[in-house]
Amino acid sequence: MNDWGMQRTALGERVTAGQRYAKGKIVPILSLPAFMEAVIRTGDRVCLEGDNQKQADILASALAELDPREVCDLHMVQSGVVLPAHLDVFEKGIARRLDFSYSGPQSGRIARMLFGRKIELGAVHTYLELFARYFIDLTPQVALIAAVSADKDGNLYTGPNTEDTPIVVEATSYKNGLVVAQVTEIVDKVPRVDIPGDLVHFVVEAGKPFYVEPLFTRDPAAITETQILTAMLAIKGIYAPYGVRRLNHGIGFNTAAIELLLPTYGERLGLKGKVCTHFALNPHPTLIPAIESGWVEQVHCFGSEVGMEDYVAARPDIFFTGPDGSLRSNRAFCQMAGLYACDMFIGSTLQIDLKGHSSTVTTNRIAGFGGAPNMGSDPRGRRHPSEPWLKAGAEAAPDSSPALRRGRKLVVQIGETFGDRNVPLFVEHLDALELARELELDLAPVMVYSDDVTHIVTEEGIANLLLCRNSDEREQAIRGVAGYTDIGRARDLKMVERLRERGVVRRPEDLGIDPLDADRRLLAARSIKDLMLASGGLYRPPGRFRNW
Amino acid sequence: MTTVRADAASLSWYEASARQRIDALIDRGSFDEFIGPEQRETSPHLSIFDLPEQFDDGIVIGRGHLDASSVLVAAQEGRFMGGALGEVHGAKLTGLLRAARKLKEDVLILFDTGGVRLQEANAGELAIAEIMRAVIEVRRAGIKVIGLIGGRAGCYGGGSLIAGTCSNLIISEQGRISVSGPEVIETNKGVEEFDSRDRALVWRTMGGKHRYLIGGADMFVDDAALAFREAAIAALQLDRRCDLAVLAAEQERLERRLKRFGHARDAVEVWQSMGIEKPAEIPGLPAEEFLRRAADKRENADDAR
Amino acid sequence: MEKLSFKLDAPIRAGGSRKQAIVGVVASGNLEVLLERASPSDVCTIDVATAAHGFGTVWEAVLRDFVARRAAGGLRISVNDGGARPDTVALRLAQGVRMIEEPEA
Amino acid sequence: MTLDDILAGLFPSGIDIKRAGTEVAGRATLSDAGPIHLLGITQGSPVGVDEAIALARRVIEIIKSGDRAPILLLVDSASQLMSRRDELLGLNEYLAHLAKVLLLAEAEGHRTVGLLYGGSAAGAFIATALAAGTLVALPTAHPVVMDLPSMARVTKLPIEVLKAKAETTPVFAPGLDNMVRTGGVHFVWSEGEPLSAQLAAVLARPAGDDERDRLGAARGGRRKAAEIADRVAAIAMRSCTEPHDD
Repeated sequence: MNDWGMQRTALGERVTAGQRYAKGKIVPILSLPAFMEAVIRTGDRVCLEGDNQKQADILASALAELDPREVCDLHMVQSGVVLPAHLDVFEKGIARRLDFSYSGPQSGRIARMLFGRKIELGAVHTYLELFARYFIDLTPQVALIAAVSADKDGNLYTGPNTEDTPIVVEATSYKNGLVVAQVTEIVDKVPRVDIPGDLVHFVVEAGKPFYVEPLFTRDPAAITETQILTAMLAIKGIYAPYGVRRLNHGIGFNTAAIELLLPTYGERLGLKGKVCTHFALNPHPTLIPAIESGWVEQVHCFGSEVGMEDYVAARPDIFFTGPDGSLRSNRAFCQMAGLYACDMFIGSTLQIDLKGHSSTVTTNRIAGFGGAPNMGSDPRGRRHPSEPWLKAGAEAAPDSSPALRRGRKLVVQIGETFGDRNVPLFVEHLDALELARELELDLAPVMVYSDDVTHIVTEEGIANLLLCRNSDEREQAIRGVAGYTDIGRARDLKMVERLRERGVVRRPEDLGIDPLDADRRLLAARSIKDLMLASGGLYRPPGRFRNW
Repeated sequence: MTTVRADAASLSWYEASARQRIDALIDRGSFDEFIGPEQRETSPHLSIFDLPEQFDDGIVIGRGHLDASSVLVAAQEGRFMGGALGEVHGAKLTGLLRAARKLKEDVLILFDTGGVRLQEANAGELAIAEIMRAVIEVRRAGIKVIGLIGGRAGCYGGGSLIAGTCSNLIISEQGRISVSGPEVIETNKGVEEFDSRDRALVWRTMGGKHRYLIGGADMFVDDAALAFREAAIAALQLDRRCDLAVLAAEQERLERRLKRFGHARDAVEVWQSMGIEKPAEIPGLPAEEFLRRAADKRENADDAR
Repeated sequence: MEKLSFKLDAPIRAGGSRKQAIVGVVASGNLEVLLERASPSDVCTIDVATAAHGFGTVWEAVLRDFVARRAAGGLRISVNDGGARPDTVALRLAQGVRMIEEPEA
Repeated sequence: MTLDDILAGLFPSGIDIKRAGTEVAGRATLSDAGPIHLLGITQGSPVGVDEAIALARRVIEIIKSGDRAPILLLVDSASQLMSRRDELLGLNEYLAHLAKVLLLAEAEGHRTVGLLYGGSAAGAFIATALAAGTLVALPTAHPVVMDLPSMARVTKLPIEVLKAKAETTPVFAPGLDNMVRTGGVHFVWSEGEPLSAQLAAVLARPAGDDERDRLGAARGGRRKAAEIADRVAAIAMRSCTEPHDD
């Protein structure tokens, strides 16, 4: 007779083991080390919550303090490898295998450890892929998550930074996995139930908030004239003609410039209500002026942003908020929205090759993907039409039958031809290829594939790759906006001029834009202080961004 | 008399270059530069360090009209070597002040400086001493020396001492006045003494609002060139001396400050003991509301500077 | 510092009557450009002092495009560069030409 | 030389001096004529708001006395006190105030002579020694505007490289010789000669305009400052079409 409840039995054993250190569901912080050793078993698949924003930092440290003689060979399945403790568990031999999505600040160390074979890599995923695999073949046996508060029954309030928590809990708890939450405090009644207590086995009162990185704050003071020029080109050359209303922005300064130009330059072009009305976007502080001047109708968020909590709570017509009034973010749903409900993704990158592949990998760094490849890709399963989607599809295949023609999502790469320290944006070969060779990866870590990208915007102009009919045209269109980089200077001048006549390459003057008009005075806010004032004092930026 | 308005609408003082500030401050088209960039009077010392030079060595000096009165103007460029004073930079200002004394023309100094330029530290230090002496000599001749502070580099080091000799100081929230910079204090005394990355701390300790409240500056303006211009016009109307009575009054003023606030650990405590309502809100307030709360509570340095 | 000098044919003569113009500041990633009148009117001379070594060919490409596109004939241009990127260089040069063409006050 | 040795050498007929912490203040009689006021900051101590205001108070009292007697300012200090409290309270005003009252004293007829016998640095140096009408130094003095380790940190150059550069120019490196060559110190006294006579010689010189930039030019340590300042003044005078009568 088969035992169909072995997982449930195993969960029961873990819960019993954990209860020795708990009072009901509450684990005192002083008992955390012993508790962790009791509930985590050698070989477990563990999801440690943490992405590019929030971190279950107390539980991460506790995990890294386990004795590898007692617990080892863990398989970590987690969105972000961000905190030093995330890699300490491998350094100390507690964990062995890793499947992840984003590494950010640990990108250098993770590369060194991969080279040193300290980590057995499953794969680098996008967020959405990793979430998907939680339900298929990477289901966690233990999830270590973070919330703002809990009641004694384990009901959790995750607050504005809900982010990954619901999907992690869903995948773990309903499949006989153990869910342990760190919370700032235990309360009698949580402000709203984000995670039902039935799904949560234990709660640790950390006594301090979980760590959140203000990743999406861009100081308008640092936006350059060249970035403003690229923003003007994007607005006038792409947003306007395609009528892009539903979109996602990356986190770079170019897109921050776009957000800040909407109420000024965009207004002057008469685009209000015609573009940028619906976003899948974190609450970017630089979006405040556009929201305040009535450009934006709705924003759904992957996560929150430090300091934006009160502002978001005061704008429930724009943001998704709970009955307690604060933001409800959800990374999985927002990724889905970005993939299927947006007509455009626009973001910056570090390298673009002659085919149009782009990557944020530089030698010796593995930053992971996060969500950008999902945002920056054409969803082949999309079936609903929209004006920009149809127009892009028509440009790509003008001769095909309209009723059978797929539309295209606009995937726009925007940047200056030279980045920090004069490093060129355009390269012959992506560093990602070299990295893949050295690490013996099957795939080079490409952020946006050539066949997904539709436009490249630099201060030199816009290359519309939808209009290119062969690989030569594509290469020359890219060279045509590559400026004074080696790639740009090697362009075929005549061919680029022909492409320009066809509108494949459009220079600022072709769009009626004088580069000399790219002035910081066009920005609706020129400092973090301006953003704070524009929010009516509701935006409370972290200390490091203040100059008052 | 009709006011000649400068073309200054919406120009941020903090962001503007030295030349843009002068253009916005002075009556349109009235500026006459002395030893302009075409003279190429660059620092003779930067090449020792293989560092780039600037044709005006980071300071623009000359004469212009402010609301139709002739004034001598000096503007430091805070982005070139942090606006730091070197030999040529300093001597241009010294010469301007010496001329002011002879010509009896008021002087505006648009500060934007980290202090002494370390690649020519001795020359810079002496320039500061010479400038301070020249300021006092100018003031004793009945001429006003007005400092305007609101640039990126702030007004640090020796620059802050020069500011301390001026007859009148106009400051914006962005302006900072301090002898030792945040990084210098942190490097020498540790992060416990001063966390230079805590920018809110930097501003509340050294920034324009605090300086205005304790009497370290006389006029508080928005970060807009036009606001600086209007304040400068107003400051030119004031009568300011530099004699025993004034400095004895300053002695009293500074002694009183030590008695009142000498035990405070933080600016908010200082503001609290001044009787400012809701002192913790001060950094976030727009200028108008700040001025309302500061009125009658702030320490006044008129006739005691 | 690296010093570069160029004497380029400049088909479009600089307009306006100002004797000189200056834009930009010398800072990291930035530059100052001083423009003065000089003869002959179909030539532009450009002297560059740059903190970034080894970018001579990029400078030449930027400057050639500049004299071809903008009214730079009859100008003597002097540049102090703090390691600016080509886009910033091109922008400052264009701003300089615009400024020297502005009507005198 | 210790401070006591220096005072004994300066005033063989004795002095009346009070010491409070690192500050000294008092009076003495010059060998050939009248009284002289003494004050100073000693023991290489930093100058903060408390030190500056105490020294300034003493200077104001002297000016108020109306005796027009010379003031000898003895300086052996560190830099300004680097502290959050002092900056919170507006250290720049206190240091500038000290410099101002010293300059006022000179203008009101008191000769002010700074005697740098130890260290001094940065803002403290400007507010004390460099605010005197005449600055003299003993050979043991060691003024520092910017110390080489700090310079090395900021310029990212090794100290050895900085030392080599310092051989070629007096313009940046610390030390008395460099301060003399750039014109900051008028005279370096000889320890072998009677200090009283050397002081008498300084006091015998008439008070005059700031001549430090000229000294720097003459000594080859600061070649441009005086010329530039003169040129600016000349241009300003020449271009002044409508000088104010005031």
